[in-house]
Amino acid sequence: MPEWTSADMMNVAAARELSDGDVCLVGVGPPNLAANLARRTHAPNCRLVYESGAIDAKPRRLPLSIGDDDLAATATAVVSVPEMFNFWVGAGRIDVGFLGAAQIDRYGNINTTVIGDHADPKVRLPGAGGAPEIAAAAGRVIVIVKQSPRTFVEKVDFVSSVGYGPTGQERDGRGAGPTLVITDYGVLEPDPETHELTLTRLHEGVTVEEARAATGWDLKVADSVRVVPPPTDIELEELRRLRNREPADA
Amino acid sequence: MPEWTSADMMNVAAARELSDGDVCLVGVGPPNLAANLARRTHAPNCRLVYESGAIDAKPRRLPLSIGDDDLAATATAVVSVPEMFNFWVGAGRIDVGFLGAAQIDRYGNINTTVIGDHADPKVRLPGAGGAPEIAAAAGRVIVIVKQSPRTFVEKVDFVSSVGYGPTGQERDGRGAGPTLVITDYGVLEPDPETHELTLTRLHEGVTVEEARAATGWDLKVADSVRVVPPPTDIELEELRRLRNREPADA
Amino acid sequence: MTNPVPLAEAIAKHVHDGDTVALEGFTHLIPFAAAHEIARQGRRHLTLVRMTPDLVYDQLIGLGVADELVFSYGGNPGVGSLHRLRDAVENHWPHRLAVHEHSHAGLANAYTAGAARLPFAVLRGYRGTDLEEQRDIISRVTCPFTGEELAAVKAVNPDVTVIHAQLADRDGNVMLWGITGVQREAVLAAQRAIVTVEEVVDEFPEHTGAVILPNWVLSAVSVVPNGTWPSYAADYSVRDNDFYQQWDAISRDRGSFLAWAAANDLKETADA
Amino acid sequence: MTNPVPLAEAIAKHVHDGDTVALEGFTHLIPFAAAHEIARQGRRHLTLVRMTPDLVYDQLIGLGVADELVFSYGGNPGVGSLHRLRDAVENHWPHRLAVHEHSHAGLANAYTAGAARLPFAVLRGYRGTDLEEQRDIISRVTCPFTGEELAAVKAVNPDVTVIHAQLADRDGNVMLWGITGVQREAVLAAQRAIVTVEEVVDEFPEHTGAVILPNWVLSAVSVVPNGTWPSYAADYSVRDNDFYQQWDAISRDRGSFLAWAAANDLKETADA
Repeated sequence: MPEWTSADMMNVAAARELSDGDVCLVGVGPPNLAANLARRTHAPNCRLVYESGAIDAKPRRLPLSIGDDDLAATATAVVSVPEMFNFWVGAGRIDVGFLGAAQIDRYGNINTTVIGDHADPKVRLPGAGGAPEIAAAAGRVIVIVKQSPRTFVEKVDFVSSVGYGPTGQERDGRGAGPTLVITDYGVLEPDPETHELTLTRLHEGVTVEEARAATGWDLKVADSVRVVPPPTDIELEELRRLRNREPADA
Repeated sequence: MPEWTSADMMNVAAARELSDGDVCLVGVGPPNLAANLARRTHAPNCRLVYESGAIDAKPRRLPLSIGDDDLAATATAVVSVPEMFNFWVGAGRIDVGFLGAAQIDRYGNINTTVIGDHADPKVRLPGAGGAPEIAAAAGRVIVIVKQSPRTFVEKVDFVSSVGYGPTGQERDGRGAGPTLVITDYGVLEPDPETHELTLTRLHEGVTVEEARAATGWDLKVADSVRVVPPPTDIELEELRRLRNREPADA
Repeated sequence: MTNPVPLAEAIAKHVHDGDTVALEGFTHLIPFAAAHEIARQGRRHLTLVRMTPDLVYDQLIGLGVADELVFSYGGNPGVGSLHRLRDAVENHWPHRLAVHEHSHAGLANAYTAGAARLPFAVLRGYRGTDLEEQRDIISRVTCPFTGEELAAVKAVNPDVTVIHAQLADRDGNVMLWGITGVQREAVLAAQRAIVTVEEVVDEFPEHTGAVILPNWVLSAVSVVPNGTWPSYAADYSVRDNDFYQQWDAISRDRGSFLAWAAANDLKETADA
Repeated sequence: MTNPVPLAEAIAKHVHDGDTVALEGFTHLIPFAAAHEIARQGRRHLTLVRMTPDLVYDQLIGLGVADELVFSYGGNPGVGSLHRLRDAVENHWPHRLAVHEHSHAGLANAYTAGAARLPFAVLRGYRGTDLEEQRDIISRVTCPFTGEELAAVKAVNPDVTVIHAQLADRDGNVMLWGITGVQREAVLAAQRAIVTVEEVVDEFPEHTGAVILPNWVLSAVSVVPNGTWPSYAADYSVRDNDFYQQWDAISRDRGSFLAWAAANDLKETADA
């Protein structure tokens, strides 16, 4: 029986959330792995859009950046970056946007900009990139982020991308917002009314107490917490192949 | 000795105003003839831009419309119509814009929209097309129009494109405005201060009185009115070839 | 959307009475066959949008298909007037036609805003023209950084946009090249989009300046070779300039227009 | 502009101390050779603009070339931090770097407005983010038709934009393809533009998705084969992903960075 890590589980759980035919905006890192895993397993017709301008990219190997030539070479169309953000992202043509986070609060607001003050930060993070508009306009947003008290914070130092706003009620984006936060511990979903992120699923072998300890606020837990089915052999094998930059196992 | 008409003279006079290297926005009708004549005679490197998106078009025959395939096929680049108007016309990259007119007033304001009321017109004209923004943004505007009291009017029924505004002092476009109005009688230029169109040149064989009679307002005449040199044999030959849709006389 | 459908089926399914319909193509690739199918199916009360109404809308307007027209240049390029358009505006034949009028820059930007699902676009334009009196579609905004006042145009979002293209592939993606006009923006601004194509190919060729539209932004693709006549499709056909000339005589007179329509199986659908 | 000029001459003539300079290329076609030439010539007090600063600006920032940075994502994609950028912002080494920060959508639109010579652009974006606190570059406008409030970004108009492309022709027109990013807009937004190319050809090939820039919007073209390493030029080179990985170690430490600079004839120009 193959072994798997909590990072594997996070990527596999994210991949499973994509349906065949979904138009998916893919960024670097775990989203890239998850979206390509979905395409190689249960969602072969999932449409990958990269903010570099590649529409319907069909990468033969895991791209190492969102500007890999393989993306342009295999895309149905390649558009300019302004067109990508105006006509495709901003216009609401993306069904699923994957985002990462350096900090996230209980209402799904995301910081990828700075720790400390913006003008004189303690830690300068990469910045917002495409995330603010993906967060606002995608049909639904899936956040993939490892859970820890440093990352899951009471208040983000800087709002780079809006989830449901400071009190959970200020969202004015056009999409549904962060409907899922997938971590290495489990899955959080916003409460339908308060939009407070609530633990609804745990990965196999993780306890509620561990998830609570990895959260910088008093984590709300659903009445019944499901267990996420562990990765299948096929999922693990394709994940391995992706990481080794091998083509799909035909 | 070849014969020539006042229409020939109008086109030839317009062509002569283009310099080698000028970026020229070309519309249908006389501007098309004039710009292509310039390219075939004294300004071979004059750059023809068509609002259909063709940049640096080098038509082998006179195009019959601004969307002829020959324009796209010979252009350095073909861009979308929005890009043409935003990045090229609106951005002020056009040195010379040629315009026509159904009515023009003494301050170079142009009507190509309606005779009578806009909501219930006596005559419905084609409309503004690309002209309002060409009139505003081109480095200089050359109007080519046959002169008659019906066309050279005290007040245009509708301002489709702004020359120097209702009193000659309201221009807020970025270019210099209509610096020349070339007719089948001669050439009018705006007074440097009042911007009133002033007869400065006459075609050979035309009198000031005739030009006055062809104008619906009390036409201002320059102290010294020059005579436009008549078409040369080469100009007439290339004009003939253009009209017959023949290639240039190598 | 994957398999091509017959044009009649595409029009029947996606173009409804009262729709705002854009048939685009800047001189090149004008979707005449689709326009005629719309008329044959007796669509009424359409709001037609097009930068250059051209013969294609002169025909539809004469047939009484349209109640309103959004446009920026309504001539027969290089020939003269659009007589059916004029007759509708000047004499309300076959009925009154309400006109919403832009400059090219304005309407191109209105489509662009529509494609981005923005409510308006900003441009340098219109200033001082009487077109600005149409305050419902043309207004002004002030730059929040410089205080400069600029023109604003209301977005155009057709219910359905129809274009003609050279190619579709087996997946129903579409490719057009040559003068591509405002077609990309018009398709992306619309709720639904229909494309007629010259042919279906296994693989798209390389073409500098080509526009490719993925199948998932299209509602239907129909194979209609020469569906753009008397306009043209670069590398497939040439513009029938003679017909553009002839149209002047055909359309000048109501009788000769109706005779042309009858001969082409295009009945007048209107309350003339 | 017709004949290619040596890169050193192009930079000397068109890039001045204190200029606002954009070197663009979205992962692909990043003009590294031109950036290094700017540093070698000792340019100072630049305001650097780029959506994705990437290694190319990490190097220039570390060398002290820049006083200000306009950007939207400052990471080493797929690897981690840009350590020189971080050191400048967090520790003011080699000196303080003022930061003007956008989202990708915002900066792409700022270039687009610049290319149209409009003072600002409207977009759906930024709402509710703390980026909006930069009121000098990000603001709001109200749609005059619907009353909806939207984001506005101030136009970016670099003094000079530098890009790398695959080809120039004998007339000095330029062609690039693959991921073309925001290069067209960045060039058209600038007062001057420099392009390094892989090679000069008699005739451009057909390439779907290619951008062609006519010679009269360019100030200089220089032939610099592989001028984009460790980035890549589609159909000419592949991305040196190993160097992107190695950069993490080289740049993490001031000493190893300075050793790398010295080894590459890139002296620190700053008042460190």
